[in-house]
Amino acid sequence: MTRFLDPAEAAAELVPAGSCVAVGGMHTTSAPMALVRELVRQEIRIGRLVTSPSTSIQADLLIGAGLVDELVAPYVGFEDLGLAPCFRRAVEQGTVRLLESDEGGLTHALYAGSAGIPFVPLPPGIEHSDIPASCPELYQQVDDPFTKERRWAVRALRPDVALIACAEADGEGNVAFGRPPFTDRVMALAARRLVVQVERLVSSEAIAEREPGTTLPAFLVSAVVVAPGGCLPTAAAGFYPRDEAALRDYLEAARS
Amino acid sequence: MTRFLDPAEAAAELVPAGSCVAVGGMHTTSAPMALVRELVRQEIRIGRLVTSPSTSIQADLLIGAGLVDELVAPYVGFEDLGLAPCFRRAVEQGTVRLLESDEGGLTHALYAGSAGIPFVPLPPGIEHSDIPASCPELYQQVDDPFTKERRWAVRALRPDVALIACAEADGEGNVAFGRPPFTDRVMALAARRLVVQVERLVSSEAIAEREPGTTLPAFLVSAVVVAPGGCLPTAAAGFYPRDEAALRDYLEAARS
Amino acid sequence: MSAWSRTELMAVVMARAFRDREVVVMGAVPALPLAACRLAKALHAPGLSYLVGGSGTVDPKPAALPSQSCDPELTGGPCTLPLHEVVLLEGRGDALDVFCAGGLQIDANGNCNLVCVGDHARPKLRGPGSVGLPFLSAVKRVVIYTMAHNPRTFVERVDFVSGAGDRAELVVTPLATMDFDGSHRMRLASVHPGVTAQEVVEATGFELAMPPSVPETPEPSREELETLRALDPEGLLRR
Amino acid sequence: MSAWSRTELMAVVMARAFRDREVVVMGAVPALPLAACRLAKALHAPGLSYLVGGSGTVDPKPAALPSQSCDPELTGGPCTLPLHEVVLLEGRGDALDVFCAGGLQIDANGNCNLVCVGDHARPKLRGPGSVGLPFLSAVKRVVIYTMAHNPRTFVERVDFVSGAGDRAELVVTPLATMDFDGSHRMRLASVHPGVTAQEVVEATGFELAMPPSVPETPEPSREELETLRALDPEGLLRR
Repeated sequence: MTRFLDPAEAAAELVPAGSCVAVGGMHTTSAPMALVRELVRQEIRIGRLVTSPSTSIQADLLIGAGLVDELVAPYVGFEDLGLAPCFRRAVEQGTVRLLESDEGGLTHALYAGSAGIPFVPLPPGIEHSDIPASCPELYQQVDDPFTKERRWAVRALRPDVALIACAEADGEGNVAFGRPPFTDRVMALAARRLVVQVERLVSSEAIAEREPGTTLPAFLVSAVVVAPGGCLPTAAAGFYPRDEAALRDYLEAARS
Repeated sequence: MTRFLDPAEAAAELVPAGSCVAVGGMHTTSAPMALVRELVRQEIRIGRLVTSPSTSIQADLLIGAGLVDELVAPYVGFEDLGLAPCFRRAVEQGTVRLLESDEGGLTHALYAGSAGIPFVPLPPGIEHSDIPASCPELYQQVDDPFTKERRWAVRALRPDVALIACAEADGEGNVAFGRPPFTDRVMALAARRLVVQVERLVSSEAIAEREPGTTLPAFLVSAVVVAPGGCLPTAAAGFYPRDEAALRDYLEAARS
Repeated sequence: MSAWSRTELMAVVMARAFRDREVVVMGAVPALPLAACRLAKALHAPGLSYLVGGSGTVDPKPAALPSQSCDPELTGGPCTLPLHEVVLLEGRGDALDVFCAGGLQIDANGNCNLVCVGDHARPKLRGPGSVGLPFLSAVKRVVIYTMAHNPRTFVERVDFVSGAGDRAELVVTPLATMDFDGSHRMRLASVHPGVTAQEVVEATGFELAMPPSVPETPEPSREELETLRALDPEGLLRR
Repeated sequence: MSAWSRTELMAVVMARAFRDREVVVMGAVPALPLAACRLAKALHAPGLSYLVGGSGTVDPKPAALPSQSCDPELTGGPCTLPLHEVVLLEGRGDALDVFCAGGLQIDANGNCNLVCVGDHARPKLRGPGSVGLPFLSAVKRVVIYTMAHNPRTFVERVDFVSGAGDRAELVVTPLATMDFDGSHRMRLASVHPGVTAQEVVEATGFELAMPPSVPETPEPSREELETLRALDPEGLLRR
C-alpha cells in the first residue's frame, strides 16, 4: 500500500542512513529536489549515491553537504551553466569515493538490478575506454560462453531506495510520468523501495487515460510525496522551466 | 527514409527468403496479419521465426504453410480457444526445429540484440527448469566474474527483420503504438530492419502529441504498411476486438 | 441464489488464500485467478494487487470476466505495464508475491509442465510452451490451479519441468484442495462438498500424501458468492 | 546580413559533413550540432535524422536553439525516445551513424577525455565524466567539435580515454578543421578565413600532421547563412 507523506517524513522513514540511494532526473530536468533538500536538511548519510546518466544539482547538493560516501554518476555538471562545483572539489580533494562509470554501463546495471540479473556484458567499444579498467568494483571481464570472446561486463545495481519526480499520482498511489522518462523507469524498477515526488494529485481515471507504459502501478510505489514546484530549480516538463537565475546563484554560492 | 509499401511489396522487398523474422503481437492481439498473410501467399521461407513471449495465429499460420525452418517461441496457443494446431502437429512430427525457450530468456535476448550485448545472464530460478539444458543454442552457463557463481545465460537475438502492428504512422514514418507495447518495442529495436503495419495515417502533430516513449522515430522504421483491419482476426486495441468466429474457423480448418 | 458451481468454489478457495498487500501475477486464460483476486480484494485483502501477465495490466476491473489475457477490456485498467517490465519484475524476486500457474502435467512435487507429454524430442502431445513458468521459483509462493483433475494431469513426475514446484503452496481443482507435506509432496488438504477422498485419490496419478483426517472445503459464504457473481455477470464461472 | 561568426562557420562546416539519411547523435549543450543538423537537413540532406541524447528527442524543431539538451522546447519534437532506448541503439552499432563529441582534452588520435586533467586518482581538474563517450567506437563516424582550440585541450595523449578516437573523421574548432592521416593522426584540413596555419599549429598542443598545402575553409554561402539564422533567431551562435 502506497503511503502519502510529506518530504520530511519520506526522507526520515524511507531513506535509512548509509543506504544506497538512487536519484532521478536528467541534467537540470525532473530532479526530485523537494526530497533531496530534505536529505540535506536531515543530514542523512548516503552510503552510495546512484544517479541518472547525467545529473546536476540533485547530486552536487548532496555531495556539497558532505553526505555522500560513494558515488556512481557518469556525468555531474550543469551543462551550459558550467561544471558542478561541489562534485569537482570533492573528487579533486578525495572526499567522495567516485566509481568511474559510463552511461551504457549504468543503464544496463540498473536493468540487471530490476530483473534479478547478476551482471550484463557490455557492447563492444567500452574496451577502448579507460573506464572499465579503472573501476573493478563495477566492471569485470567475462568469457562469452557462446563465442568464447572476452568481454567487459557491468555488475547489477540495486539501490535500496530510488527518488524520482513525476507529474501526477492518484489517491491509490498509481503514478503518471507525464514527461520524457529518461532512465527513470528502470531506476524505479531496480530499487527496493520507490519514493515518487509529484506535482499534483489527480483522479484514478486521469491516470488510467494515460498511455500504457507511461505510468507506474501503486504496488511499486512505497510513498508518494505531493510537492508542487518540487523540482525547482530544475524543470518539470509541462509545469515549469528550470530557474536559471537560481541555478546560477547556486553555482556562485557553491564555488567555495 | 521510411518507405510506404503495400503488404505484398513489404513482404517481397524486406523479408529475404531464409532470414530470421520476428513477428509481434501478444496472444490474439496486435498481430501484423496483413504482413503474415503476404509471407504465406508469396511462400517466403523463414530461416528462423522469433515471436513474442505468447503468440498464436501469426506463428501457427506460417508453420502450417510449411515456411518455418526454426522457431523461437515460448508459447504458441490460442489461450481460451485451444491449442495451436499447426504448431502442435509440426513439433510432434518433427517438421519444424523448435528451440525451447522461456519468456524471460526471449525478452532478455531481444534486449541484448537491441543493445549490441552478446548475451545476458538470467535471474535465478531458470536452473530449476528443463528449458536451458534442452537448448544449448540459446542457453549456456557462464561464471559470474563478480561472485564466481555459475549462472545460465541467454544468447542475444538479432532478427533480420521485425514485423509489428501499431495504431498510426505519419507521412514521415514516425509511428505511434497506441496500444500496450507488450515486448514489441524491444523486438522492434533488436531487428536490423523494421516493418510496421498501421491502421491509419495521421498528421505529424498527432504523433508528436503522443506521450514520450509510446512512439518510434522514422529512422528506425524501414517501411510503413497502411492496412486498416490488418490485425484481424486478432484484435487491434482501440480499433476492433478479435474475431472469435474467424479464429474458431481457423482452428477447425487447421485441425487436419 | 442458485447453488455454486465447482469453478466458483475454486475461485473462492483461491481468494481465501490471497493475503492483504500481496501482489499476484497470472498468465493466459486469467478469468479464474482474476475473479479470485477481485474477490479477495473486495472481502479481506483491500491492499492486494494483481497483474495480468500477458497484457501487463495491473488491477483491472472489467465489467465481466475476460476469456483472454489481452482482452481490450483489461487494458483499460488503472495502469498497464509493458510486458517487458513485467518480465523484469518477475525476475527481481521481491516484487511479486504469488504466481498462479497450471500445466498439462502437474507432479507430486508441484512441478508444472506446459511443454510436452512423452519424450521431449518426439512428444506424444506438444503443449503451448513454458512462457513465464521458470519464474515460479522467483516468487514467494505459487498457487496451482487446473480444471483437469485426472491421472493424466496429476503425474508422479512431469515429463518436462517448465516451472519448478519448490514454491508451490496450494493446488486447487474441481475436486479438492491440496497442499504440501514436510518433504514437499502434494497432500490432500480438503475435499469439495459432494466429493469423497477416494474419488480424489483415484483421479490423481500418484500417491497423494494424506492427512490424519480430510476436512471438507468450506462452501462459499453468501457474501463470497454474491460478491463473486457481481464480478461475473455473464456467469463465465458457471459454465 | 552581417558577417558570420566563428561559431556560425563551425555549424556550417559540420552541416556540410553530414550526409543524407545519416542519423546523428549529440549530447550535452546541443545548440551547435543541432543547428548543423537542421542546416544540413534543410539544404542537402533531407533524410537526415538527429537525436538529442540527453532528452531522447528525435528531429526536434525548436523555435530557437536550445541552451541545454533536456529543454522542454525540445521534447515537443515529433518523437521522444526514452533515454534508455537511446542507450540500446548506441550500443547496437548499426542504428546511429555519426556521434558529435568533445572533451576537456582531445588528443592527436582523436581520443576524447571528459574525466580529468592530471592523474586519475588525484586529478588537477575533475571534469563532469564520460557519459556516453565509450559509444564513440560503436558508431560509423565521429565529428569532434570544441570552442577551445588551445594547447591545454589539444594534447598529444589524453590523461584519460573517455571515448576512443578510432572512428573520428573530422574536428571542428573556431580556428580550423582537421581530419586524420593514414596513421590516424590528426591533420590540419583547412584554416578558417582570417586564421593562419601557424596560428593553428601554435594553438595545438601536439604536432599536427600537415598536408602539402592548407586550403581556407569555404565561407558560409548566403543560402547557408540565411538558413542558419532562421534557425537561430536569438543569435545564440553569434554570442
